[in-house]
Amino acid sequence: MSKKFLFGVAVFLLIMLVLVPQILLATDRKDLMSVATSIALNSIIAAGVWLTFYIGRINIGQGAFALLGGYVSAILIVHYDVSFWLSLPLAGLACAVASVLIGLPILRLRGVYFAMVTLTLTEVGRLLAQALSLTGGPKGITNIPPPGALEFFGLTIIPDFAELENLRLGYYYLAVVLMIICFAGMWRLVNSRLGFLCRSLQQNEELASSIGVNVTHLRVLAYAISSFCGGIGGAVFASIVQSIYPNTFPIQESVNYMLYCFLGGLNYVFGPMLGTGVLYLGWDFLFILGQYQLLVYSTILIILILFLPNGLLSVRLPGMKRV
Amino acid sequence: MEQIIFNGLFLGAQYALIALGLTLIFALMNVLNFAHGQMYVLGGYMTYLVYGHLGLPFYLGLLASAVTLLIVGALIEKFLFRPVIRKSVREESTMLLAAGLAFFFDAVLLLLFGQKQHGVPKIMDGIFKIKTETIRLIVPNDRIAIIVLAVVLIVAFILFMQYSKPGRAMRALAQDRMAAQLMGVSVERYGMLGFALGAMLAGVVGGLLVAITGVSSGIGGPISIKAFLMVMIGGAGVVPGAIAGGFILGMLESVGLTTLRDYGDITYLVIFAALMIFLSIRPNGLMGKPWG
Amino acid sequence: MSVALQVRGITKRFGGLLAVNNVSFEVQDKEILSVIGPNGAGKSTLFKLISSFLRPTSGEVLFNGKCISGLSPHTVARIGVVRTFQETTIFRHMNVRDNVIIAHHLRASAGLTGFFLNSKQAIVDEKKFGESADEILEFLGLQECRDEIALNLPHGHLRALGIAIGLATNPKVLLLDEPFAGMNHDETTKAVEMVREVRNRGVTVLLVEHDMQAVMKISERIVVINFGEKIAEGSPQEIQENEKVIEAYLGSEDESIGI
Amino acid sequence: MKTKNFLSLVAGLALTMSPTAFAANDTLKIGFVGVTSGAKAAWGISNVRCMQTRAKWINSEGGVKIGGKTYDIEIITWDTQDNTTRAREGMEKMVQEGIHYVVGPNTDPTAAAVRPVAEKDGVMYFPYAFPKELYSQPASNAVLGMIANYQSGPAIYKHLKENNGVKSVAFLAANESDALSQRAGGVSAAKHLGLKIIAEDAYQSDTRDFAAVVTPIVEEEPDLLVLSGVAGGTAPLIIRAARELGYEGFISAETAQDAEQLKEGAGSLANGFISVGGASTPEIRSAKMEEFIRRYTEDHGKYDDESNTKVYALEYILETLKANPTAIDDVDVFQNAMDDFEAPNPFIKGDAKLRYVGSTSFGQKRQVGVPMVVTEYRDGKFETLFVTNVD
Repeated sequence: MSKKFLFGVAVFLLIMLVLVPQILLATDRKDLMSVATSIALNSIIAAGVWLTFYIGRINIGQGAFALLGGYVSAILIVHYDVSFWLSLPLAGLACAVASVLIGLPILRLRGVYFAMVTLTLTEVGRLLAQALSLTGGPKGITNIPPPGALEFFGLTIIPDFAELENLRLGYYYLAVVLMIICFAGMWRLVNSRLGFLCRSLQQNEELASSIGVNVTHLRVLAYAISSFCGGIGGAVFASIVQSIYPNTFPIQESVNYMLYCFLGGLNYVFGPMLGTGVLYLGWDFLFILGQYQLLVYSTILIILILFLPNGLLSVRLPGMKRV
Repeated sequence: MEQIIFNGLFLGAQYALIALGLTLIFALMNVLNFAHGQMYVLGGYMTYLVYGHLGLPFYLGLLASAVTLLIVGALIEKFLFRPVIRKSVREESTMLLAAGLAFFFDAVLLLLFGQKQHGVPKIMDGIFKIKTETIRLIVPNDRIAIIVLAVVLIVAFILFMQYSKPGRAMRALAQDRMAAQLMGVSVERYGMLGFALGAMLAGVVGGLLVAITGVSSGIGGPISIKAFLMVMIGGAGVVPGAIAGGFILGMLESVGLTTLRDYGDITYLVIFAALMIFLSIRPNGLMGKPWG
Repeated sequence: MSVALQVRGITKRFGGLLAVNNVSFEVQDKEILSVIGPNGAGKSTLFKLISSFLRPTSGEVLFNGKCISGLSPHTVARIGVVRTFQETTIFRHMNVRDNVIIAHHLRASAGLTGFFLNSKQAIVDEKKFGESADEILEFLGLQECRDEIALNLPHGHLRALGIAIGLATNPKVLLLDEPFAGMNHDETTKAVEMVREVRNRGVTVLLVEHDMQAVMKISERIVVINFGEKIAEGSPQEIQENEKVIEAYLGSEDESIGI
Repeated sequence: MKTKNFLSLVAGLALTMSPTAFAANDTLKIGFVGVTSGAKAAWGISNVRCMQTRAKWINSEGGVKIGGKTYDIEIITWDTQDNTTRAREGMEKMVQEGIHYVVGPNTDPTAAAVRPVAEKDGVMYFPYAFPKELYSQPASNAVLGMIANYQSGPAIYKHLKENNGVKSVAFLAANESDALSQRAGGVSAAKHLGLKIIAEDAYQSDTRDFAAVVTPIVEEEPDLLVLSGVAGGTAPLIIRAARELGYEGFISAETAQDAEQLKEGAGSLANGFISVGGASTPEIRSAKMEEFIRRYTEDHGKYDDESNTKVYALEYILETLKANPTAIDDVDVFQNAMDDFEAPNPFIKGDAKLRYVGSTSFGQKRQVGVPMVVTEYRDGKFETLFVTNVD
């Protein structure tokens, strides 16, 4: 790790953990605080999608896992009185387990076939949530209480969110810390031999298996990590809006996650973060255009793709070390 | 039962038509055109304008839809898809472009035509009825006219692809890009033609179906997704596959809606879950070529 | 000499088509054995059967006396039977050295978690792989283009890279898929040398090949198949004189026996 | 035909770029958080247009006088895209803009999603979503902007049962949260009335050809077919399919419909279709309502019945503020005033009143009181079947 990189990380952490919240607090921009929270959470979910891209699969099914994560957490909290802090990893795990079961058969598919099956998965998730009674059917689950206190041996590590003076700030930190952990993990993964192996899958699965890579194992693992991210993001989202419905994460959202990855750049581990930030904020800023918001947004999107088809981060391509 | 089978066939013919254009574009350029549904909607509006609004004959409406989409498709291919395909490292980047286009069309359609659903006068009055002890079938005449037109279109398209020079060139291109290029098929020209044709098909279908189901600016996205499903069932990039996929989905819906209704609202859950299982077993659909 | 690989009555049926029919032969340890046959004879199916990329309809392949048919390709590679591909199958967007480094996967002593956490073992592995990759590249004459993106390599180098990838897995048996296809005379001569060198490192080599000239030069023994069946087996000398073989090759127009 | 829209596109772009033209009055910002794009755009767009038309009208007459001060009204709009996260952010944006009164959202999930923000940061919002917990204690900031289907449904069924001998009902809804919830509400109301439930069916919301969907229902020949939570665009498609297949019973819906769309989509087949109108039919309309419709048509093209409902939320907000000027930035005052608030209803002839209702359904007055006008479609127009009230 070069000094420059460490410096970059330090600056990033400083910005995300101190600068942004302080500026937003000072200027009293509550709305941007929650936009920033959404961006952080969406980038976690998109990071999962990005990882499946990294093993060469177009994933339009992340909404299903965000939904599953949201429901698992909501059900545990509302029906079983489980603490949010425990429900969060459990939501992620539930998604990972589900993704293994689903992934084993469907990860054999490639290209558009995989893309379409995952797209269908989003819809299956929605319809399933609607049909089951555990999930509250079409009425969803509402009135999810905010996260309680997290204590270890009487020591309060995280205060009760309900008593927070600034709930938004609480969620902001929660989301950003999760995002930092997520991307640190992703970065480590991609720059370890594991990432190397994922890349080998992306480029040629047959060759990878001929050099002894357990392709099935690896892609299921990647998919499980991906879904874990989706579940975590979904669970926090559900907690923030205190409700979850079958169509909280519709197909449109699944497509969005994919777009975030594309726009940021599929070859760059921080691509999904940048892509999410740009697209999400972009939409937000175009809010002033009223009914022309979508028109201008999509036009800009098309122009961006036209000139940077390999993602925003590809701008730095020449001078940068490949991830 | 007869009614259910006819409904399934009718739905299937519509679906098959919608899927044709999508699969053509996919076969030629490996582009999953997310904006297909929006092109369908644009076609629907063109017919609505010419036939419903201006009161000109229906076939002129269809012609307007066809021409508009042909031009739009060609322009999109030349100025958007071609440069992106040339510059992108990973083929999937075109999906982003297609999705951006879908948003763009959605926005434009909404601004130009409003959020309201529009319909046109029936192209034909009267109802065809068979009612005996064993058979009970009621079909409005305009539906029959539409299904006949649909079948004619499908057949014409197949004949065109099979026997015309451009059709053969495009098939060669779809089968083996490299070999086709070596044989002197211009990828640029036929890629553009294929894209334009695919868009045109979407438009014509939109125009055709506006007579039955109307048109509304927000329906493009869902239609694209439905078309994807059919294409997957039959196998991506294969024309007979798309037709088969369309009919299968139509029949599944029609039969499922009748037989599964006693178990609650699970028809579509069952269909989608079955589709996932089917594709896991047959990763390339019924007759698709592997891709990826 | 002991037997490295035994192919026993292997058969593969695709629907109604019998692609490989009851083929048996043995590969001796550290031998160079070629499988030849006219176009469409079932060579590549046989090749895939041996490397376990296809599951035989009946029959089996034994490696050191143990059955490897039906195992997944990566397990077979782990056991020591590794295949190469024809030229386009490389990690296209990685540089040459990375291609070879990653192929050291099987030699890794650290587990996936170890890699993720960058454990001491993983670091040691990484260093070892780098050294070994450099050595292999040097050995195959690729050291000059080690930083090139694989996609941009010229023909001949791509073959070498394929073999380098195979070698990096530390195979006991290396299966080469048409290693000389599309090469000119000089390139072939060089490649033949290369394959010999590989064998001299103690690797058993089984190759499937079109180029008769090269095959005759390099092989110690040859197995000939036609229409999915083995029609001859023996030294290059014997094969050249075999009536059935000549007939098989004369029967197909576009092939010359090349003697 | 849509040159007008095209022009307004250009004009609109120009407008958004230029700074606000009026500076004389203070500005009172009212928010709109709802869906104006995608498949459900129709719900929100009619909403937002009503607000804009009314605001423009008020401003052109010199603004609205609240507590001695005159305000120009500015409508701040936010498209939720029917997405919960975006909806919540929209509400945050409203909070940021210092807005305390918001109209929308238009669907159950988005309404639930804005609730935490609205309740915490003191925003009164007027959703067009039916979940009762939004309006019942401990929730206090949501006001149902229309008549819920569990209120109008029973009235229609009862009417048909008593006057037309309807005995059996089939329910049909889109396969999604809002519509299914409304179907459940309708079913329980019908059961309560002793009607026989023949079918509870659902269709995928992207369905365009309804022949396959309605065939099994038509074969069971129910006396009444209820389209639960049906969108304005979908209703004509279903009606046409059912009628063409030979269905002869009644068809009704508990959402406001659009005569124009019914006419284009189903023609004379839609005759006799019963729906809960937008609280205003020609018979009961006041001159002011006629004027509103004229202005709406001038600005946005065709007027629809849906908008009859949506004209009310803004009026309620303004009237309540006029009566309680301090509520302008204190929603507690607003809430306290709701129980006794009363003002003349400008959109209806006679001495109709604006007052909050909903005690029966929610245990507190958290619903705008509009007349429940049940209409019947005939040849391109809605005719009043009967008029009644909630509570």
